[in-house]
Amino acid sequence: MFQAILIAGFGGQGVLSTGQLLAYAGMLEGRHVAWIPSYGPEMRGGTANCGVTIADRPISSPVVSEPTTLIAMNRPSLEKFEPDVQPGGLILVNSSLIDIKARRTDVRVEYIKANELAEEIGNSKVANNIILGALLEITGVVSIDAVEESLRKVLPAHHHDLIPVNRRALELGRELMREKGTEKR
Amino acid sequence: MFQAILIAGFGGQGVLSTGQLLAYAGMLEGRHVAWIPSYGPEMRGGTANCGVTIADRPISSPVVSEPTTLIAMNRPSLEKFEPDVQPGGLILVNSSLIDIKARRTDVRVEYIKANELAEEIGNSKVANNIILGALLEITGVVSIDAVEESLRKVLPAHHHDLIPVNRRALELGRELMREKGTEKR
Amino acid sequence: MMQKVFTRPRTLKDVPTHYCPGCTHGIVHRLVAEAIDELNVFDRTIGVAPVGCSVFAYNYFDCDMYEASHGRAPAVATGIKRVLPDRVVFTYQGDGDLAAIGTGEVVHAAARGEKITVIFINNAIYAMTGGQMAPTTLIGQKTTTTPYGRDRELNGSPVKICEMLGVLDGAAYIARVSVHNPANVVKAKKAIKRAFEVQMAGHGFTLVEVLSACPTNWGLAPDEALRWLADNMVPYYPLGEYKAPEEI
Amino acid sequence: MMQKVFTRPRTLKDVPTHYCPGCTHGIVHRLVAEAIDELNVFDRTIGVAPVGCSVFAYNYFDCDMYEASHGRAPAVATGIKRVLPDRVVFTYQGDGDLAAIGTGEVVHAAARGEKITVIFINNAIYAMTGGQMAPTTLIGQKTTTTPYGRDRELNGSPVKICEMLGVLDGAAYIARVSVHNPANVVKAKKAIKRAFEVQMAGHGFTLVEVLSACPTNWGLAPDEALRWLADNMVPYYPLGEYKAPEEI
Amino acid sequence: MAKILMKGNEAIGEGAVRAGCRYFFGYPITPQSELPHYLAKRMPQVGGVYLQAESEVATINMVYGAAGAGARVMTSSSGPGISLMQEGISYVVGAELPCVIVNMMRGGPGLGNIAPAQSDYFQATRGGGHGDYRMIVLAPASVQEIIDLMQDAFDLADRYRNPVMLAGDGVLGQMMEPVELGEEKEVRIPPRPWAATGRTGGEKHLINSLYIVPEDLEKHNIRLAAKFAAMEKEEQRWEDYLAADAELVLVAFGTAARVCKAVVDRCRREGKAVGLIRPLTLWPFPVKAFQPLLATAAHFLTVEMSMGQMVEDVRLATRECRPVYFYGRCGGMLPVAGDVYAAVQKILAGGEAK
Amino acid sequence: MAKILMKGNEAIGEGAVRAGCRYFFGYPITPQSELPHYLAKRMPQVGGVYLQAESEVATINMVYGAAGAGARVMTSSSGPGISLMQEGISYVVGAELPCVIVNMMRGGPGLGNIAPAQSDYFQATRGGGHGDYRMIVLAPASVQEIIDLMQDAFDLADRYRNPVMLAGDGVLGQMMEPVELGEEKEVRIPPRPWAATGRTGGEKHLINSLYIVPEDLEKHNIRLAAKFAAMEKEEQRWEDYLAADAELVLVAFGTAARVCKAVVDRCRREGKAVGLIRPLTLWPFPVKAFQPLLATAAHFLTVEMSMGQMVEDVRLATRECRPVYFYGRCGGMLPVAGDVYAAVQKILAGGEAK
Amino acid sequence: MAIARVTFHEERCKGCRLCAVFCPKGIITMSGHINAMGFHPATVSEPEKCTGCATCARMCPDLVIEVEKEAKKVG
Amino acid sequence: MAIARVTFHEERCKGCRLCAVFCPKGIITMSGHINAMGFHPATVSEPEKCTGCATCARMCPDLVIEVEKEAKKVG
Ligand SMILES: Cc1ncc(C[n+]2csc(CCOP(=O)(O)OP(=O)(O)O)c2C)c(N)n1
Ligand SMILES: Cc1ncc(C[n+]2csc(CCOP(=O)(O)OP(=O)(O)O)c2C)c(N)n1
Ligand code: SF4
Ligand code: SF4
Ligand code: SF4
Ligand code: SF4
Ligand code: SF4
Ligand code: SF4
Ligand SMILES: [Mg+2]
Ligand SMILES: [Mg+2]
Repeated sequence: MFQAILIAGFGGQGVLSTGQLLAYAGMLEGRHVAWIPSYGPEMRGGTANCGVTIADRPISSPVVSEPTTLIAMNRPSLEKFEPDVQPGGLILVNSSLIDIKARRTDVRVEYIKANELAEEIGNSKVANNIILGALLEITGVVSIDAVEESLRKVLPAHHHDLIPVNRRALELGRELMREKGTEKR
Repeated sequence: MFQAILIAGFGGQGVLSTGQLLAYAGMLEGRHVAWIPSYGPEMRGGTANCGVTIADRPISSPVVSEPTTLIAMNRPSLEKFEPDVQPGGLILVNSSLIDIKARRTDVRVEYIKANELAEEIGNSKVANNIILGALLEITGVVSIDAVEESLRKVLPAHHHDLIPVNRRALELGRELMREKGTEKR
Repeated sequence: MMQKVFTRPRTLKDVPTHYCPGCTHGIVHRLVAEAIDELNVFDRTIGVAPVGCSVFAYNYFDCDMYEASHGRAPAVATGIKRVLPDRVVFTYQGDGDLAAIGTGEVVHAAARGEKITVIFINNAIYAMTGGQMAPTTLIGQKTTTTPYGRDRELNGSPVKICEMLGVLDGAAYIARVSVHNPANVVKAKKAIKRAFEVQMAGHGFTLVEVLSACPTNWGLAPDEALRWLADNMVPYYPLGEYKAPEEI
Repeated sequence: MMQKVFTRPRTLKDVPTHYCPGCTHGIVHRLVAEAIDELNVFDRTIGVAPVGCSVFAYNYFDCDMYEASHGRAPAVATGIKRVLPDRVVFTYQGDGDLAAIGTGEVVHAAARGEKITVIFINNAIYAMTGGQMAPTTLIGQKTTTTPYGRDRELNGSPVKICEMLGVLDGAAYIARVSVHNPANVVKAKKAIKRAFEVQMAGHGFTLVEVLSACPTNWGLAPDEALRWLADNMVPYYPLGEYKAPEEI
Repeated sequence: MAKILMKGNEAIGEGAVRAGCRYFFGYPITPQSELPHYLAKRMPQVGGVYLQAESEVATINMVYGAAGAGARVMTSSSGPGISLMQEGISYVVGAELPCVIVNMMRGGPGLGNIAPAQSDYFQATRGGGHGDYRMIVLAPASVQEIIDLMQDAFDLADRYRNPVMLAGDGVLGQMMEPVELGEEKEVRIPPRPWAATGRTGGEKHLINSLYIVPEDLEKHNIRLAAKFAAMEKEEQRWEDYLAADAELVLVAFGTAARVCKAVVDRCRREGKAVGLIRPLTLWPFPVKAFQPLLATAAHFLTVEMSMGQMVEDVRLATRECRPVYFYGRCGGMLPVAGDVYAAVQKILAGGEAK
Repeated sequence: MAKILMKGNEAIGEGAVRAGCRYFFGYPITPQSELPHYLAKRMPQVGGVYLQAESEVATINMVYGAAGAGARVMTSSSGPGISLMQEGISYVVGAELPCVIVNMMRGGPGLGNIAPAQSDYFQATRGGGHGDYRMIVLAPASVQEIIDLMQDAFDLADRYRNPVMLAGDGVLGQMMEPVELGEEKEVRIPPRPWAATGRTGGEKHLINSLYIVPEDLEKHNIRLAAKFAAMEKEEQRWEDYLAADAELVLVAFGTAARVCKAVVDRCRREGKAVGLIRPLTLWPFPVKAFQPLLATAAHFLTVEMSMGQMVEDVRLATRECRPVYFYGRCGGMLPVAGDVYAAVQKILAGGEAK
Repeated sequence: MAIARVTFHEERCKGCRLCAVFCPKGIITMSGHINAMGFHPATVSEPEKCTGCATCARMCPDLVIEVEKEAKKVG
Repeated sequence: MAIARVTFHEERCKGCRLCAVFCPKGIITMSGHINAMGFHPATVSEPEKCTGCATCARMCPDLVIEVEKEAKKVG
């Protein structure tokens, strides 16, 4: 197994911590993992993104230059990184904030209105986890349980009350993809 | 011809400028010359000395580590540099300020009461030139005329009235050595 | 007929900045540019950008610009001004840049009476590098390197640059202003313009310290940040002119 | 019976110094040593020598010593004091060392309230390197790098260190003294001792600036040099305590 | 013990604390800031001191003072800040004080940028400061290795009374990887009879690098040179990854070496005899690693995140017996496995790398 | 024109003035102080500016500003001060500004002493600062040569928009020798269309070394590397003193080379085939000088006033085809002709130099 | 009739709200939509109330706002 | 009888004359001879006039001078 996931969005969208969560889960499942942030040239108020690699063998470069999956949380991220995705790869688009479509035809693209869905389940901050749930369902890179376990380790104790809603978000993302089946592949 | 002359004394005794005078004269006579100061470890209120090399061929190192002639203007200088003089070389001792004798037997040693003599001819500041005169007489490294010419170039115009007394000092040094002949050699 | 009463100054390029929302670096840029416009010296003004959040100032000011190494803008400005004494030279520096690593350079530019204008952005933090303590960080203020709050015993007290430079004979104009509300923005503009005037009159070194907000690293919304500035920084860093030549 | 009323302090080694005849570095060394003796802290005192004529101070003070790089003695002292907070730490620095290259270090040691004592020898010259202009060289003073006399337009004005550091909150004791005559030597001694006391009481940063003579580079006889000091330096650099804690 | 996920910069901090380091003097700079952030929190917990200095110049001189006072002490920076420390580093060597200096390299020259690079290799290995000196330079390639090497760094500094540099790059500092911290061991810091801590009844101590008499300084230089020679003899470290029988040997350290490993794997899968020497000490350069290879290897290819600096050392280590090619990316760009593979292909096919 | 007697340090000053340099920013340090003293007097006479800065860090940044403003500008220092300039030098290179930097080398590391040395060779030739950069390093061996090289130094700096270093040692700075200054020529300073002097109606100019996008910085690095390659190709300079047929070739620069010349003379008088290569550029190292010698020379002996630094370059230049021996003195000690001769003897007799 | 007009260069707005906070007339609000940079840009809700005091422009760090005023009213 | 005694460690004297200049009794003069460092050392010409005020010692940069005083007279 070798998954190189690029998560990209605005600063403040929780992009970096979502990546860490994923890496942590990979580690818990005994994989080799690496996480690396990358600051765009526009350091301030600009884009934030991180690469997460989860693999069966030692990871050479932690830098994700050709992602197997791109999670695009805003429009500039989609525009910038879409061309880099490996053929046959996956692009998850947060269509709450992105009003354009991906142009690639050699990859699977899924649009998820993550912000709206998050507000529907009562917490606008779990948008990322809805998309993460979709990722898990499609790639099987780690289990939802491992992510929940990671949350337990990563979140400070006084935020553990947030774990159920996060779990719900993950599951919601999974459901969405399940409903779709694997039609496009 | 190759003369490596070390002139050593206290700071303030005019040791450095005497060396420059000599080097200048050598240059005027068409020799290769080099002058170099050396500061002792005790930078302040300590010894000052300089090396002057005058030669027929290009000068390799300007540093005078084994002088053909040592001019010792004070006791510590004599004690420190006496051992370095080349066998067959020359040591000129300012016996006005040095109350000991040199120990070397393989070099020529001359004692000159330069300060007293300088005061006798009316200017205590020309002690160095008396010794310089002695050097010229013994080694013939440069002519008195060249030294006088150098004085003319080196001294600012308003000090040119000092040239005669300096000339007298040089000649006095020469006389002293002439009187002695070359007895010791 | 409508007439423009407020528009972009000529000295600022018409490009978006990289600053965070509500960052007052943007306001101060505009004030400097307005002063240059009003003094009509755009063509002979040379600016020196620092290392800090305002590092890209060289992309925003439309005059000739230099990017200096961290803290050394006053030395760079000195080099420029000595070669081109008839130009108007300014530096734009943060509190890490000027009050920490660049202390020697700013003190001696002031002591020499170097005829330059220093715009000193005091936002009580190293913003660009991720919110570390600056020499001007307030006691008790939490930063990424004072996670338990700045402690006087460990880190000493915030440095007051205007007060310190004010004692130097070479300093001709020294003022501290703030941009936390419209009235103070107006005052800040006046001080900046005055500093340029004093430079051009050849009186010596000029510096305007601007108390400035860093919503991002302070962890506050922009308006909250301005309130925090007014409530906490202004009392510790009294506003006003610390030194000014009488003739102007 | 005869009793010694004046003899070499224990903290000074019984060796000749390399200083020129009449150099007041020697007097100040003795005053520092006497203060250490009287406070009975010889055994737990650590000194930091600078780069300058007093570079060999490490050979004269008989306590543990460090030789710092040029200007950085306050940083070195900070490192020492943070590791050994119960020791008495002092630096001994010239005006080139402290007021030029070491400006940043001394300002920030003061700002941090570093509990050290700085003995600052202001002799208005870079002595060791051959008499170049120092930041404290007076206007009109000829040096090897101001052959036409220090010119305010070119070189700015002499820097007043006590006045400048006095504004910093971390500075607990700041005084300027002189050693140009016996009465002032006595006062200088008192100030130095007081600085050590304030350090030991944990109040913060302490500094004593000593106006000092460099007969060699001033080109004056020792007694003339002291007169020149009294006539020219004292008026520009007013003597007195610039800051002192009230309790002591 | 369970693994945890840690940033390289934080691992440096934790590794230092576990190695008994209790004093950190620093000044912020990207891409190493997480290290001061970590230690600003952590040092007070273990009774240590984190102090932010006014500049890197002050930092290294505080380290000088603290090391002279007998502390295990460190500092950290990146390119521009390390350049500012050069005078101080030279003093630390001259006064024979142990300390650890971290350089998380970024793109240069000048302000350059904050992206990862390895272009301070010359500065680290040749001494960017004045005078005859050397220091051991350790180059980890993973977060776990950072933890392990920090202990070594402090021990080596003590053994030789010399600064030790840990040279990473932005990638290593910023990345998170799982690490096993292991049990916290009790640290034994060797006694420091030379430290100047106040006489307290004993002999006077002096921390100094001034030897005004040339004869004395020459003796000091010769004594230092003997230490450096001992380091060269004793402390060469490297990882040999399938190099023994390789026709082409890649030479790379840090992040570049990770990429090269992937290339070696791919080549080996394809039956190509390619291996890797990964220097763990950039100085002393692991010359010993190369001697046996001269019998088997036909080509060497250094892969660097610079315009080519280590390549000189490889030429010297191979005594110019074999061609040494160079492939590099710089300015914050990283070598990509595919490109390195292409360079390898070209050499094996008889062409040259760029 | 008549010869005059001049100190090396003063010759630098006069050479600079004659090369059109009108701005000097400096900070006192032995053994180069006569240079600032000279220029403090001389600059005002020619309408130039001598400014004493508060530190070497400030100095090099003033140079940066003045160079950016289009001036011919220089600074000068010795070991410790040059170390403090490393960040600034890296910026000057990054922003592609021409200037001249003098290093009158003294004993190190640390405070060391004020006696002559050549131990900053690595720092000068490998770049003591961060990032990928190089600069031309000129090494005169006499006062006359200083005068001649100063003009070249400024011209080369302009040609490549890069700093040029003049590397001397205390001996060269302090000694007086006769020099012929020649006629004062009118200086033509090449136009500086890139200088940032205020727009005065023209385009905006920027003096900068920041390239935040790695792709851009890499491009910049590659462009700089092309300049450095051009320097390596075009600017190698050396003196060949009876090396063509020599069995043993001495390699030395500056003061050490003067001593070696005397040794060559003595050897030649005795019928021994000994010669000297004296690099005039320490970087680019005169590799070209060595290529023809590989046919004739059996041994090389570098003689340095350091613990051995140039020896690496000679090993590289000779491609390790011949043994390269080293003889050095350091800490302010000078090689003495007799000792070098003995080392030569030993090699010729089949033994080794120390 | 309006004596003043404020124009927002919406694409430059970072939604910091400083203009809104300081407008003495309280007529600046944030739009519901997001601009290309991802911010809710500021806008004037009741333009007719605008006095052209330029307080908003003076507090805007991003030069989003231009202010025009009836000529005769200007100094 | 002298109530005080000053002792000059002559070999340390650099002949700077500061002691002589500041002695309130004017009793310090410079010797005709030269010491090992090459200086004319200071000496007391009329020791009986010495009050033991130690002014000389206080101004001596080289710790050449020790001062003793009749015990009862001391504070
Ligand atoms: C020599 C050096 N040290 C450290 C840095 C890293 N650095 C970049 S910006 C900065 C400080 C910025 O703080 P400030 O000057 O207050 O500006 P702000 O970002 O707050 O506007 C630092 C330390 C550097 N670039 N160079
Ligand atoms: C980095 C560095 N720059 C310059 C020098 C040269 N230097 C030695 S002493 C000195 C200044 C001495 O002046 P000051 O501090 O006033 O002491 P003084 O000799 O007057 O007592 C200088 C510039 C140095 N050693 N290191
Ligand atoms: S980090 Fe702070 S100072 Fe920097 S741009 Fe953002 S708000 Fe402004
Ligand atoms: S040069 Fe001046 S400061 Fe230095 S020892 Fe001599 S008199 Fe004292
Ligand atoms: S010009 Fe004045 S009234 Fe009009 S919107 Fe702006 S702040 Fe409000
Ligand atoms: S102040 Fe400017 S950037 Fe901020 S919300 Fe208003 S218009 Fe937008
Ligand atoms: S003790 Fe007083 S009276 Fe006696 S010699 Fe000294 S200064 Fe003169
Ligand atoms: S003051 Fe001291 S050194 Fe000077 S003359 Fe008197 S005894 Fe001698
Ligand atoms: Mg700031
Ligand atoms: Mg001084």
